[in-house]
Amino acid sequence: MVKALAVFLPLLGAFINAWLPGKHSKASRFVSYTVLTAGLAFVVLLSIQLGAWNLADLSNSVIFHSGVGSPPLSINLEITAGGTLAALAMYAAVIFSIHRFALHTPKSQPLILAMLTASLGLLFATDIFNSFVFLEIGSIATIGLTAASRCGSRWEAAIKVALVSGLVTILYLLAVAVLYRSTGMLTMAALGSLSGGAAVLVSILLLTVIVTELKAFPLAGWGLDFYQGASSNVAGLYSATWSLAVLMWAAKVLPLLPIGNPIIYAWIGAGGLVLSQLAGLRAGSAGRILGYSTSAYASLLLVAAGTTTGAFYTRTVLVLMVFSSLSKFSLFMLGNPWKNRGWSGYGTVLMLIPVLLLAGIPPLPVFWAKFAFLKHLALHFPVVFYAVLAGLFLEAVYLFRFWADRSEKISVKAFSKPSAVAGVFIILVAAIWITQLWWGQLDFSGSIIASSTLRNIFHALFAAGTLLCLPGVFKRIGSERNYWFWLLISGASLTLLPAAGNGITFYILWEISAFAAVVGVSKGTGARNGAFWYAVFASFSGYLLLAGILLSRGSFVMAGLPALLMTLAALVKLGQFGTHLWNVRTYPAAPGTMPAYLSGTASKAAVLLLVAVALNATGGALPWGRAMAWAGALTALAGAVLAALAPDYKKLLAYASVSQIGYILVGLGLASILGWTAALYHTVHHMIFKMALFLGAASVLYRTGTTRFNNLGGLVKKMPWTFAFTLIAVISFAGIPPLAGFGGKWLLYNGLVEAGWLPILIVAMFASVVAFLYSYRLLHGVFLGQLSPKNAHAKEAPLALLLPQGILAASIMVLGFKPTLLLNILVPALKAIPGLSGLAPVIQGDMVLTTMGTWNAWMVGIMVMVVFGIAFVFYWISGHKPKYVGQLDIGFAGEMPPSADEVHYSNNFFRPYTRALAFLPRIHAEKIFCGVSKTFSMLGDGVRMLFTGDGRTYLAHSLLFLVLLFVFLNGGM
Amino acid sequence: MIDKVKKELEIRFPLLKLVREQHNYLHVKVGATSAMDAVLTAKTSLGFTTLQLISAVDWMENNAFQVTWILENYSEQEVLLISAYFPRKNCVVPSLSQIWPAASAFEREIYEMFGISFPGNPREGEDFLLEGWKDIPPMRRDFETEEYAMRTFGERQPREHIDPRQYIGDVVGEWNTPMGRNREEEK
Amino acid sequence: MLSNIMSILLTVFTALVWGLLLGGISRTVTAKIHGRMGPRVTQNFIDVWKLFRKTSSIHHGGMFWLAPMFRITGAIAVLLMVPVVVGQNITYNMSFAGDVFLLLYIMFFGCLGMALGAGNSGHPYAVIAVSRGLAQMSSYELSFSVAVVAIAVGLHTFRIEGIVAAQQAGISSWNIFRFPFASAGALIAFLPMQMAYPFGIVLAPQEIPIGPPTEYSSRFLSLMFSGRALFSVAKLLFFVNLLFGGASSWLSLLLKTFLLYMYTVVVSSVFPRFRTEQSIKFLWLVPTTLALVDLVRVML
Amino acid sequence: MYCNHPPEKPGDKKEVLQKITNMARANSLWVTGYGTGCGAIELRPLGTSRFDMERFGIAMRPTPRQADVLIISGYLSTKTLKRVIRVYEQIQDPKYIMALGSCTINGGMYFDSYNTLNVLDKYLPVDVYVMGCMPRPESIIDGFSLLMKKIKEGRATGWKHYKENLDYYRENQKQIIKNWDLPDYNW
Repeated sequence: MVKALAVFLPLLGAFINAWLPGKHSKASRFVSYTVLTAGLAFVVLLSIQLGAWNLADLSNSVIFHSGVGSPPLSINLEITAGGTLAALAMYAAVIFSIHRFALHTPKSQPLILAMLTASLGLLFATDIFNSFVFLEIGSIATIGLTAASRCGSRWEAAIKVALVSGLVTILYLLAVAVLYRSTGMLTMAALGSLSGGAAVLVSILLLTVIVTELKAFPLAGWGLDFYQGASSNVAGLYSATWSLAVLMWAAKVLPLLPIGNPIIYAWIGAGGLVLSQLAGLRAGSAGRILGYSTSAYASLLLVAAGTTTGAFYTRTVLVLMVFSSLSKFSLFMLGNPWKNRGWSGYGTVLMLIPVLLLAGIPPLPVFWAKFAFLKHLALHFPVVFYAVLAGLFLEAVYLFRFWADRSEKISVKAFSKPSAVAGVFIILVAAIWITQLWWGQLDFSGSIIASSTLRNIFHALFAAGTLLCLPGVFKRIGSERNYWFWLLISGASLTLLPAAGNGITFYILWEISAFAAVVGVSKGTGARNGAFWYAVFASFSGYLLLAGILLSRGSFVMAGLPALLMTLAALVKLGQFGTHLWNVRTYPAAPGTMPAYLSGTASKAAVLLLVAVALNATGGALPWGRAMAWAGALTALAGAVLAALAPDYKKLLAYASVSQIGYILVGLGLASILGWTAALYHTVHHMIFKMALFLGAASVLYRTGTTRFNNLGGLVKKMPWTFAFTLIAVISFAGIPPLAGFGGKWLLYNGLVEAGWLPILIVAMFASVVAFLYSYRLLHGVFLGQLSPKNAHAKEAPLALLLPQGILAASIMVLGFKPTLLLNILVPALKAIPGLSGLAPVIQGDMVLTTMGTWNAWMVGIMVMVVFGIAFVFYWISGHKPKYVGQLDIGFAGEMPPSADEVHYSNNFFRPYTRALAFLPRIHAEKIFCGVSKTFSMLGDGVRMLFTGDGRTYLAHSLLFLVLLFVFLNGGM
Repeated sequence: MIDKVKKELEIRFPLLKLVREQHNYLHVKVGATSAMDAVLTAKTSLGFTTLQLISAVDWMENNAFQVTWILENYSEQEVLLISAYFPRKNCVVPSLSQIWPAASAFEREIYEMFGISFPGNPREGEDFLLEGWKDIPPMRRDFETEEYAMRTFGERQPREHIDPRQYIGDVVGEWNTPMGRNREEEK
Repeated sequence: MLSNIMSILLTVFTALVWGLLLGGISRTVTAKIHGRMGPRVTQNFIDVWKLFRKTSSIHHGGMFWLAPMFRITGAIAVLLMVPVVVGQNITYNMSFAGDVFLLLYIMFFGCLGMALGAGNSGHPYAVIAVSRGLAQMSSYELSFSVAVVAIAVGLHTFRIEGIVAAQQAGISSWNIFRFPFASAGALIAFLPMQMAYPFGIVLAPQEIPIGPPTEYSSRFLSLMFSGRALFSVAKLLFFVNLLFGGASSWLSLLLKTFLLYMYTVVVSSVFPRFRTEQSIKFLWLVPTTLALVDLVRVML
Repeated sequence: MYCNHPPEKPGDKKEVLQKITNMARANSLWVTGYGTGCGAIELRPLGTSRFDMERFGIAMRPTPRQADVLIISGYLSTKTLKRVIRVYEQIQDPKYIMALGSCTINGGMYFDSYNTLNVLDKYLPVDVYVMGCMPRPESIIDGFSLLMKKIKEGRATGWKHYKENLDYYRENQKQIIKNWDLPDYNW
């Protein structure tokens, strides 16, 4: 009896509140809070008693009867352990949000409490007819709450709810009548004893009711309109209480329906998921977007009900539903710009956590449920698996768009509200707690990359990359915010990445590093767009990787489709031409040293993945190696051309990054020892020079506040050291011999000739020549030429930025003169890999020999240095003392240049080149992507035509759904 | 064709005086106040869309500057000169630089050379040819050119009369340059 | 060791003298084609010495100062990478240290230094010239590298000694006869490499005063002239080794480089200049296609 | 922005290999391609096959940085003088000026003009005058021969004279260039 208080205390409060006089009555608030606190305490006690905190077993329950007589007249509740957790979430949500209603619509407090009671009742109901009562109460409370503020759209939303609940009532009562007539009972268990026509009829009726109430796809229209129309407070509360209750109730009822084969749920769910999420891409308002997300989770529930059973089902559904509801609650609360609109650095993060939760990004709890669930699907229901994966990716896309759109609108005050703080806190604590349960799966033995040498190289690469970015993190400008924390998290998980011993560990570290970096990027000035693109592509590659891991049945990767999926994941992450869009949007937008980290270090994770896939799937040679090499070569070329024409320093570097990564792909695609040596050598080298360049860009940005070439130039006088380090990096990546970059090219060309892939060789060589264009553009555009008066105040970069550059430049010199230092490590390790073909390069002292070529970097370096030294000394001692004159003192047809800006050639730098290329059709990857996005939008629009916004249509949908079910199920029988 | 132009102009500007007329050339003189009207009419109604030149003449005896706008109708190959007299003291002429941007340069030149002001020209007063000129404008007839040159550039060296043939001959003989050699061989 | 150093010094000295002399000869030959008397054959020596002895000089910054040294270092590096006289191992200098790929890339060392100096001079025309030059370079390097790869793959070696050694079986074994298309492509690419007309858009004195070295004067310019002479000899040497069977003696070396140089001079003095984009398109189309023919032949 | 240091006085110290250097300088005269007046048209034929100045090692350079000789080709207006001063000072030492035509000697037919200077020597150190109006290419080659002779004999020291008497030249220059805005010395 006492236990039922957890359910009925709010009802009591509602009654008392309803009778209390006055509008802003302190008494009513007091009553509400007292009642809610007491109820919460009861729920906590109950959950402890039932052992709900041990998630392994949620089957404990207590049964409670009350009222008059026996069922169906009495009220029958079964308080389960899982249910108490859901109840906890409901109570928490109400407690954290009720004060908002108290401010604006105090009269709604009884309604809120009534809704809570109805939700709790429905959560625990074991009786069909009891459920009906609670459903009615809930509907009425919803309608009342929604219509409480007298505003057109809210009235409309309320009326739609009323219409639908009317229909639901009719259908439900019909089902109850049939059930009672057939079995004489109204408990849920009685559903199982139905047979024949009655079973079909009841199943159809109840399924229609459930799908309608769940707002699952075909019948989701009213829900979307409701979420859009209702005030965000109401919608938030609704999703945390009533919506959650309906989900849990449906989860309880669905397996009991005598429908024959439950796979039909999965079909409805999976199809609905894909279609509704397509439509979701086109959603505009915040409420509607979250409505689509609700619909997605309802569909997931249907899929779960159709494909899983037992404790696994219960647990999965519980975690998915509770956390998604809570995240939606927080998003509604955060996304509500109800006071003091303003920008907060915390806002982005605050909002990202629920979004990541909804999108199922590790290590947040929804991920674990999704992971287990998807794994199950991948093993047993592959088609459903793909559909669900596609739907989830689409959901992630619009959620990230929502985040990018809304995060600037979060009020600063929201963060100081206890509701938001506590909500986030609870979510996080719960996340860690749930994760604990599954921790046993993580494996850091590093067995994915069998060769410890390669592993150590990557460890060192990631650690060094992260560390070198750290000194400069506080050198921020303007509105850039602190990002060092996220950089550190991302870097730390990357550093762990090579140690991953199984797929799940790899995936988790991969996603943590990616999304921590997303947060880091979002701290930049005007970086929302960049962060959005990064998030979308990161989650796309993440889903590809996840699919690959899940389809590999326990091992890290299997040859065939999983390996292909994971290769694609790596290519997306690398920014292979076509998916390079995120690179060129994200790098320029990222703050401070973040782009150096992203381009120099984080992109190497994809190289690691490619290596891991090749090693685990086939032992080295991927069957699509040649295609990959072609893709890499074309990427190198296209990236180089685009870099040469880029108008912005960071953008140029982003394109250059895309281009240089092409060489790595070519090398890995070769699947020979030479090719892999080249690829890994270039990986190390790319990390070094690209970080040096991006740190240089960060220095320039820090000192001048701009990276547009039009505003830069002539900085060599002001920032000589930055220039020197950039120069070394540039000479190196252009592949000019005494420095390190030549080695990678030489090895790669030798590998390509060895394999006989001459066309690729030509494309790669051409790309490397085009690299001269952008390397000079970079040096001239920023450091040489005339110093703009705007940058007259600029001075040498701070030591925190300069020192890492110096270290990197020094390592370029070392690697350039003694490449054997690295090759002596790489070559033996690669020789040990059985799957790689071809001969290994022979290293004799400083001499590197292949079957066709020779290379002695040390001698070349010494020669160049000696000749240079002799020329220098000769110059110096021959008494030649030229006089320094300023850059404006040039022979300019007898005139004095009017200003530096007018004699600095920077705009449209490679104009002849552009002209010569004019005959080529201008195919931009952007356009292709626009096409893709337009297609999806059109599909989405097509689906959206279902949801007309007219309540009567929704009724028609429900009836049509009923008829279709009837036809289908009868046909099936 | 030019007759038509003349008739048109005569109808619109009764005080117009004809200075000279050829088959595709017409020079007319109008009053100072109607000069702009005449030029604009020629441009808008008569098809003289090209401004070739603006020139000025100092008629010190009449105490007036004559300003002439030379317009061209390219499609008809006709030239129209419209002159007007403006009082010499503090001479002000409306600017055409808003209508023909090219007029700006002519007007700046006339401003420097004659001191005729063209209010409305955005670049009036900028250095054009005489950088930093401080004297009275040099094309005015009251400007004493020779006196100014003496004062500024110094006395001219007195002339010596040398017979060039003899002079060059001597020099060639003495220097014996390659060219000189050639010439001697020719002889 | 000592003899190696002697050989290197001798090579550099000979190349410098020969390069300057070739420059003078080319000026004379061009003048004769124009119907003029033309300067002395030694005019380039006089010019270099005069420039070297000009007294005052200016510089515009560190890279401006260093650029001539980059230039001359790049030239000497290329020179030393190529065997001089076939069979005399002592004159192979540093060619053991690298293969044709190294040579292809180390060629840019001097160009990049020059471009940096031009950039640092702050003269817009210098930079325009660099922009044109780089754009053109990226196009002729395409055909040139296709040709080199075709020859090297066809002979199964990237080592320059190897390439030379494969051509020692008489004139018919010269690569110009064994790989006629690739050779044609390479020889066309040789013209822009030497900045000869019709590809002389980099040093276009009529529109962008002399291009990259606009601001260079006196001793800088003198060094740059020497570097250019050295570099052109280095390139000639490379081409002789690549296509014309190397040189079996110093005399045949001088003869072959002279004839090859005269080819550029003659072509250069009768053609007008391409515009940049015309030049780029031509180089992408004609020599590349020619060289690709041999590459395909090699692949099959 | 501009280098404002006055030049060092060159003094009279002997250079190493003076004689050879002088020979080289005389035989490799590079001319700045800068036509100041009508005489520039007479310079062009020098490059053609009829006169062929390249046989003396004379070449045109498009930039003052690389040139040795500045040719003042005919009348010189005050506006051009300013540019000529800048070009001349940008030429690296040793440098020579050759003046063509009567105008540079005594003003010629423009002796009484308001903006053409009469005696070039007052403003820039002329090493060789070539007489004529205009001098024919033959005369110019004659002038070059004289210049070469002077250089070989070490007498073409106009540039030293200019640096040593910079104050005198500047005073004269500033007297006629009204808006003087050049640096102290144009390096």
